[in-house]
Amino acid sequence: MITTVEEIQRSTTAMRSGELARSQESRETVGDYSVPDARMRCRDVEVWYGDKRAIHGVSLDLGRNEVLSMIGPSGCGKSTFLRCLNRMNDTIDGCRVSGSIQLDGEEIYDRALDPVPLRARVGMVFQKPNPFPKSIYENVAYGPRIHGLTNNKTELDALVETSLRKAGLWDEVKDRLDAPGTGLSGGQQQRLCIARTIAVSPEVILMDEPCSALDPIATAIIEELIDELRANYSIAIVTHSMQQAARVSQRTAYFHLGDLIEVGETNQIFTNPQHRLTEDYITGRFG
Amino acid sequence: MITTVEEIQRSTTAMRSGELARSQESRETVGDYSVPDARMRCRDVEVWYGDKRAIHGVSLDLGRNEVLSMIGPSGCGKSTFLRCLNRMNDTIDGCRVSGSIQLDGEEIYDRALDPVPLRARVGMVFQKPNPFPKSIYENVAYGPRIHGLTNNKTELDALVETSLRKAGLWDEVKDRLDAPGTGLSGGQQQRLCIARTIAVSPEVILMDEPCSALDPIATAIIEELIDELRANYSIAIVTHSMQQAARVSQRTAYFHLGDLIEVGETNQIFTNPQHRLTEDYITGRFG
Amino acid sequence: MTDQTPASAPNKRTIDAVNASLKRRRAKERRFRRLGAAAVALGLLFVALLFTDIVAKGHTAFQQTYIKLPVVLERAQIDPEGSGSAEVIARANYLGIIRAALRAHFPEVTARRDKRALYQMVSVGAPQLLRDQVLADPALIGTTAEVWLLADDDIDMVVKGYIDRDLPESERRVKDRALGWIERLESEGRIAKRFNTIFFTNGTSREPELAGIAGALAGSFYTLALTLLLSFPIGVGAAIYLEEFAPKNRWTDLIEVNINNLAAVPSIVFGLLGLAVFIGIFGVPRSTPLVAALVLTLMTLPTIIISSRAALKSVPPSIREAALGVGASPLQTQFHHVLPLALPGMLTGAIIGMAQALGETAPLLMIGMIAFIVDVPAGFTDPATVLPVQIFLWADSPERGFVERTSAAIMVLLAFLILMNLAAVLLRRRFERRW
Amino acid sequence: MQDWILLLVLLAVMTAAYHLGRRRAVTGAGGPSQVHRLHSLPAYYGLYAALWAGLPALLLLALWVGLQDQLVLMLLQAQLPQEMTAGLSEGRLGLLVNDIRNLASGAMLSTEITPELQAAADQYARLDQLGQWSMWTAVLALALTGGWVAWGRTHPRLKARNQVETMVMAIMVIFSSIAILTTLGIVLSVLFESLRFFSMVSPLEFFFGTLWSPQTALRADQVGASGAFGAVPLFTGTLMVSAIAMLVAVPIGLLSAIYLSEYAPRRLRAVAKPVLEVLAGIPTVVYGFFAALTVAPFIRELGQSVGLDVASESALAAGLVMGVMIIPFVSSLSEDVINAVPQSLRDGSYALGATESETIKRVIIPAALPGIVGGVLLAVSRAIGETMIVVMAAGLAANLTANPLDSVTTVTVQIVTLLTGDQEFDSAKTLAAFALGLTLFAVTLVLNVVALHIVRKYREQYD
Amino acid sequence: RDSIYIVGSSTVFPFSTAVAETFGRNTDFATPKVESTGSGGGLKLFCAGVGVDHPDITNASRRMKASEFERCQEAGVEDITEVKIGYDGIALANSREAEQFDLSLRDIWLALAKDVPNEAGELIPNPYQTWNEVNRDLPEVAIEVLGPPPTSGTRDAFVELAMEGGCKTYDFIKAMKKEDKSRYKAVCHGIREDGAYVEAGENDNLIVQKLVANPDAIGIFGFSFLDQNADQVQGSKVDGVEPTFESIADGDYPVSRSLFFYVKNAHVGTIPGIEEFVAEFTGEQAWGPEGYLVDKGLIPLPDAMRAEVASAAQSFAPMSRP
Ligand SMILES: Nc1ncnc2c1ncn2[C@@H]1O[C@H](COP(=O)(O)OP(=O)(O)OP(=O)(O)O)[C@@H](O)[C@H]1O
Ligand SMILES: Nc1ncnc2c1ncn2[C@@H]1O[C@H](COP(=O)(O)OP(=O)(O)OP(=O)(O)O)[C@@H](O)[C@H]1O
Ligand SMILES: [Mg+2]
Ligand SMILES: [Mg+2]
Ligand SMILES: O=P([O-])([O-])[O-]
Repeated sequence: MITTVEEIQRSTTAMRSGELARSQESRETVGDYSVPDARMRCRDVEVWYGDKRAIHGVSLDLGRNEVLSMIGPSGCGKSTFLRCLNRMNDTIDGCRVSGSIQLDGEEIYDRALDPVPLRARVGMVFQKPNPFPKSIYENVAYGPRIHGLTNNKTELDALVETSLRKAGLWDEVKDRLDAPGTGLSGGQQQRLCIARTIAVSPEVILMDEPCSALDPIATAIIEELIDELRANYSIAIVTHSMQQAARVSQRTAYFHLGDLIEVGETNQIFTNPQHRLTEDYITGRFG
Repeated sequence: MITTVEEIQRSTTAMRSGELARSQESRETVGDYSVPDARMRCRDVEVWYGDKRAIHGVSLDLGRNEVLSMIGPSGCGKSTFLRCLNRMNDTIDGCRVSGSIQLDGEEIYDRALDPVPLRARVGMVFQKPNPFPKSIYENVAYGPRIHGLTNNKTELDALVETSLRKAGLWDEVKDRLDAPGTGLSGGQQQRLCIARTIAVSPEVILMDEPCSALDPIATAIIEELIDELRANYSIAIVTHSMQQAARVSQRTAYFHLGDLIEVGETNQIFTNPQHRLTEDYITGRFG
Repeated sequence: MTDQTPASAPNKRTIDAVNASLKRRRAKERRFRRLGAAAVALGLLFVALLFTDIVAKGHTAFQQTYIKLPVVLERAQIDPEGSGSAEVIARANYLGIIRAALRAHFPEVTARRDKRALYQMVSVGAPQLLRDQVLADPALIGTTAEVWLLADDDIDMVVKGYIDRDLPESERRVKDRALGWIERLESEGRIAKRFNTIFFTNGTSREPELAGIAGALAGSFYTLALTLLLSFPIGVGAAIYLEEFAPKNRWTDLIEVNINNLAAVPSIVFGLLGLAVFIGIFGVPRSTPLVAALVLTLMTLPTIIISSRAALKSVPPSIREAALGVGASPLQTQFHHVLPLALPGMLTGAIIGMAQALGETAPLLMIGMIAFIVDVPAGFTDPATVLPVQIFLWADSPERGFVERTSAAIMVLLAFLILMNLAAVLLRRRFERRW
Repeated sequence: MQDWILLLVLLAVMTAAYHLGRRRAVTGAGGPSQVHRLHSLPAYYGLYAALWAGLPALLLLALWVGLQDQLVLMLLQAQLPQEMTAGLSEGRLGLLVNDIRNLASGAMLSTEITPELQAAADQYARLDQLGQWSMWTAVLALALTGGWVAWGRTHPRLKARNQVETMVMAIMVIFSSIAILTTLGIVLSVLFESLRFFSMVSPLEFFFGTLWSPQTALRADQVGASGAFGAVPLFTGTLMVSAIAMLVAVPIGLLSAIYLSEYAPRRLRAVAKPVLEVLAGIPTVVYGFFAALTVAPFIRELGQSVGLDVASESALAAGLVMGVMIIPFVSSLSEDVINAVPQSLRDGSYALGATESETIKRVIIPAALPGIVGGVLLAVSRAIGETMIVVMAAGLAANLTANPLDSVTTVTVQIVTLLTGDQEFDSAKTLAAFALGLTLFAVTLVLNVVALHIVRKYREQYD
Repeated sequence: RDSIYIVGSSTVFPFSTAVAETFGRNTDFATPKVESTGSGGGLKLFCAGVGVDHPDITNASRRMKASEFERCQEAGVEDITEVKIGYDGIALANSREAEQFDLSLRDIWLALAKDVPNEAGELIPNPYQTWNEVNRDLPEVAIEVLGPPPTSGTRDAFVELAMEGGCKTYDFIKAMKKEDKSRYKAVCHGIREDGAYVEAGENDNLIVQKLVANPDAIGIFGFSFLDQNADQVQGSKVDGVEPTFESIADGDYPVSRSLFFYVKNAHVGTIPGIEEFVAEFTGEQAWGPEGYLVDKGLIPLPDAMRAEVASAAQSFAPMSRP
């Protein structure tokens, strides 16, 4: 085993840093990044943190009723890219985004565009669970409340319950809905954040490693949820588990040091990657 | 697939809540929880959050030069138990711990015991990465500094570098050691926290899902690190990945709703679990 | 999954609900934002208003009227033996010399009453200033020098236009004959406004033209320096202990309530306390920066403690855990990690606490600071007043000349305040961060 | 002057102790490469020695400086020739000694210099000198002893960090207890006079009477009303003025805080915050003049133009201006805590499609609530304690009224006017100030208990 | 201590400080420290004892009370020199923009008293709202008087001199004095509380400013402020006499009170400069009709009295029990 790891370590070292110097220009993406009738359409997206470029001209589409998974080594820019899709990067000081990102044909970085309805349509589950310092109930009810999705308390109660149920958290918290969301365990917080997001039924859901703190059973529930949601919505999910990517997604995108290296049918990516980097990453699979 | 998930969901629902009512007494642990010449020895540990009991009389040993993995559904008390082992629960308002926990025969909850050297000996990687809002360098250098582990700047630099290298982060950050640790990606932060912990070379290392945000390659590096550390130290690791548990640990403990259900040789647990709950959990494996 | 819920019912789309209410919400948002901007603008407007008011009233005090007269400095009168010794020169009768100069310039004034009025054109402090001038330049002795003599405050007020020359004589403090003299001197170019150095170098005085801010400024400096030195470390130390280390129980609740309550104690009561304890029991001398600083320390402590505790509370617990996790002691955790993050809030507490201390008069009333002290204090135990007290006393003085000086003193106080805050504000900005 | 030099010398001794202690620890461990064998960081051994060298000596120095004068004078008095001191009371003896001191320091004298006086003055100078020298010796000796003891105890297994931290903790505990002692002092310094007051005026009248007119005869030959001491109008007046002030300060302050931390460009924030803080430092006399001469006439004219009868002194004018004064208490403190709310919470809310204002109102403010309440409480406290503005703009008439256009007075104002007016310490008039102080203390205490409970209830701990 | 320590009345403070300053300037003694504590507060400090920590001199805008004298005696402050320094006129003034008032003491009382007699000679709550209701010759202006609060010494003096003076002009009330003294006091000293009398603070400059802003109002304050602000406010005639130096000095102007300072004889000769200070204060160049204190607004004593007081003061003749 040690030799394998050492080899990998060497190769990642090369991947992670050695190529940094020459990767200052964006590379060609292997595979067809576009889909017909895309829900979201990104073209030549670049993201800068100060004067550090984190995403190098990525073009990628998210189709209707599809689950797109994004994989890639830690720090390659998956979260950064994901956060572009609902303009969450606006909140980071010194973060600039260029290129074109469209939702249903509408430019989301348009000055005239209001990010509020955009974010209501494009929901997000963050990598680090961030429950509000409120009760569990209030955490979930918050979104529906501000958007006025329910007409009365009963409906809201029902919505909170279904959301928590779908996230597989209901049974654990049903008798302490008034307890603070911050007093939950790591995995519980993660599921709470998922419940919070689906409670507003966004059309596109961005999930940044939604199952990272979950046990296999809870993971299964979330994956089941994703599968169910796909019927109506589009979902982009960042994951480090290639099995998970294989299980839930139709298309997979492989990121590397800020570049989108390859994108294609999930099956094809995992069985027959085209790019050497993709292959290296996939075959070094451990998870 | 759906049927499977539904079944599992039903069973977990039962597991997670239905049994809560009758599980008020601690159950017998299956398997031998003690090891000869244990590094840490826990007996009848109970943890309460306010009047909610999160750990029900758990007894468990952590041997020398062994890696013990703790598995169990989300919210079952793994983190809580782990945090007892270096008295991190002291910082939570309303959290009480009873029972006996010994490190090398010394009662760590003894009033006379100074938790500070204890925590230097028993290091911890938290579930949610929590880098200091300082530079990357300072994050790692902090521990060695306060413990006086190095004699001069050169040694400290070297220590920081080795720690970061061991955590597989060096190449990504070596030219921005002055950048704030909070500006790293999720996985980078996690590795930074690992580097920070190993920089003080604790004798026992507690890791709460150290690879949850890591890609397979980074995971491999950390697992390799764990393996390497085992030569001198004792390690307890919480993980949701049973493959990971199988790969890195010698013994595995299965927690369930605050009880330690079963503990034994990792091999044996994964191939031949004794308790029905353990078996349910293992066989429902998805990860 | 059989139950149909709003979350999975595609016919009731969220975006429709959002769009339906968006205009309203956006309008609310805009209103809120404008309200915020308006609040800031209003606050700034108040500052601007107060500043312009003060500056408009006070800027004239930085100028002072002087009268230029040929002064005969006969050797026989000043230094008859020609010894050149400063002691002898200092003892000469400069008042007589000045009066002679006035008489010489207005030979037509002969009546005793008129002469008295004439002499009152120059300040009672003028002889001393003349003496200093001669002492500084003994070569003047034996010559007739054109000397700028300090004018009396009434003359100053006329020249500055604060006394209306067109009013009937009975309604004016400066009578017609004095006005005539002034006009004559003005036409001869013998009256001028010059920069008022006296205001910055002198202690207080009952004569507006001789009154200066130096004493109060020094008093305020000593007092505030000591107050800061005592209250900031004590306040921060107490806050850290109470917030981070003290067991959480009824006792500490009581202490917390108690500290909040101390903030509501009228400041004069702190004066009573200071009088009883510091002066009565410990024998600290009255009217000194030392006792003032002790009282003001007690007064500002609650402000600093409360704001420091709020700042400590807002540091996320995960930072503490991280530090404790690598084996830092609780104190190291505080000093290395929590304190730097909480420092901005603590500094804010210090800034407003010290601002309050700088502007406070009521408690000083009880400890003898409302006093007439001419000498500029040189230490913590010299009798002194402070700026707000000086302002209070001048504002309460009948002489018209003190009106502008009051405003000028306020300007000095504000300058002091701004300088004092500047350091803290810069420091605060360095430590501010979001996470 | 001498004391300052001694202080500097002491600091130098502490520095030396630090280095020596540190060095000894390092050598004891076996050299710089072996410091890991030490229980604590070398610096802690240094601090340990420095604190031992410094703290007791500093304490002694403080005590000595406080007592030296008295000691020297006592010695001097004991040594004065009998004929000089015979039959002198303590006060007169003090005056005599004062003469001697003036002579010794070369100041002007009011009496002739007799030989005895001169001798005494010389003796005084000698004693003083002696005192100085013994102070130096004692303080330095103690410092060196302390340092030496600590140095002697230094060995690698000494828990230096724990020792130092215990000392620091002890210091912090002492600091915390200052607040308690202050309270104790305040209560004690008003309690006895209050009791005397209540023996003259029935508490019933004081707490429930609605007429306040503390006019009692000052001289025996002077005729005067017996005075009325019903404190109710004062409390309602306080309530009204503070309420008006809070109506100004809380919205403006809180909105400013929100705008500055959430919306404003950085530059504006960097400038506006300190500028607003200046409002807290403008002397209250200035506000008083502003309220009385600008705001009050304005309100009066405004009122008259709509046919309202407005007193030229009104609670409204005072309250408004006071509100302006306390804006920074709310704005700056709130701004700090709002700023400290982690960004991840904002992100969480934005990601659900909340607007900024919704995020602020529903997530940030609740999370920052304890700090905001702290700021508001401070502002209320300041409003309750303010006098000058009220005296100048609201008058001093104790009207029991709910009309903000009337003239009112507040508890604090009455305390101040009673204590600074022509006092007489055995009449109910002056004693009333103490009773008012005590009552106000009790009332605000109750209010604070309530506030604490409310904050506890709504506190939301993040992270 | 090498400087004189003076405490006491805020009314005497401007005069005392003027003397202190001149004394400091013209002699080699240190300038005295003068604290403004109010007459009562000053006497309390003064009577606390003999010794360096206690003040040497206290100023008062009224005579020392018997009880205060007792307190002094008890504390060993036995010999005290009383020095009457002059008078302080209490002016009733209004803005120059308005008409000058010509008031009688009775007008003042009727306008400001709590209860006033009606035609039947019964006391009723004060019904007067405008000045011409009080006296037909006065202008038809609402009664609004800015005056000192009950806590101040000026108020005491005003009530005693002006109010009681007006009150006494009713015989039936004067008769009351013998029968029911406390009722007499209540009637003569009670000031109305319905808003016509506005209790303003002790800052006389502020009152002047308020009068300028509000020409309908009358203010009550010390004569020196009237003197300094003659271009803005005018003093009302009282009983036909305008407040001027001369009228107050002659005693024609009815609302004026005496000012004092008290010297602790035990300190004379030990605290340097007390004799010289008292000499300065009681010298013609200071308190004489042409002295600098007059410029500061002090109303001098009559010539004969000045000479008498000065010689008594400079020989430190102890006062007797008041
Ligand atoms: N601070 C707290 N206050 C109250 N309850 C808590 C707190 N922290 C954890 N709990 C509860 O205690 C139980 C155990 O939590 P713990 O964090 O140990 O779970 P875990 O096994 O680590 O789960 P996960 O895998 O999701 O991290 C959970 O039910 C959780 O809700
Ligand atoms: N706020 C920030 N400021 C500066 N640099 C940042 C910031 N956030 C991320 N980066 C950098 O941008 C790069 C991409 O980060 P990103 O968070 O998108 O990675 P990721 O693919 O999500 O990684 P992970 O799997 O570890 O979460 C990393 O090199 C990271 O260090
Ligand atoms: Mg990420
Ligand atoms: Mg956990
Ligand atoms: O301060 P007074 O006693 O003169 O009012």
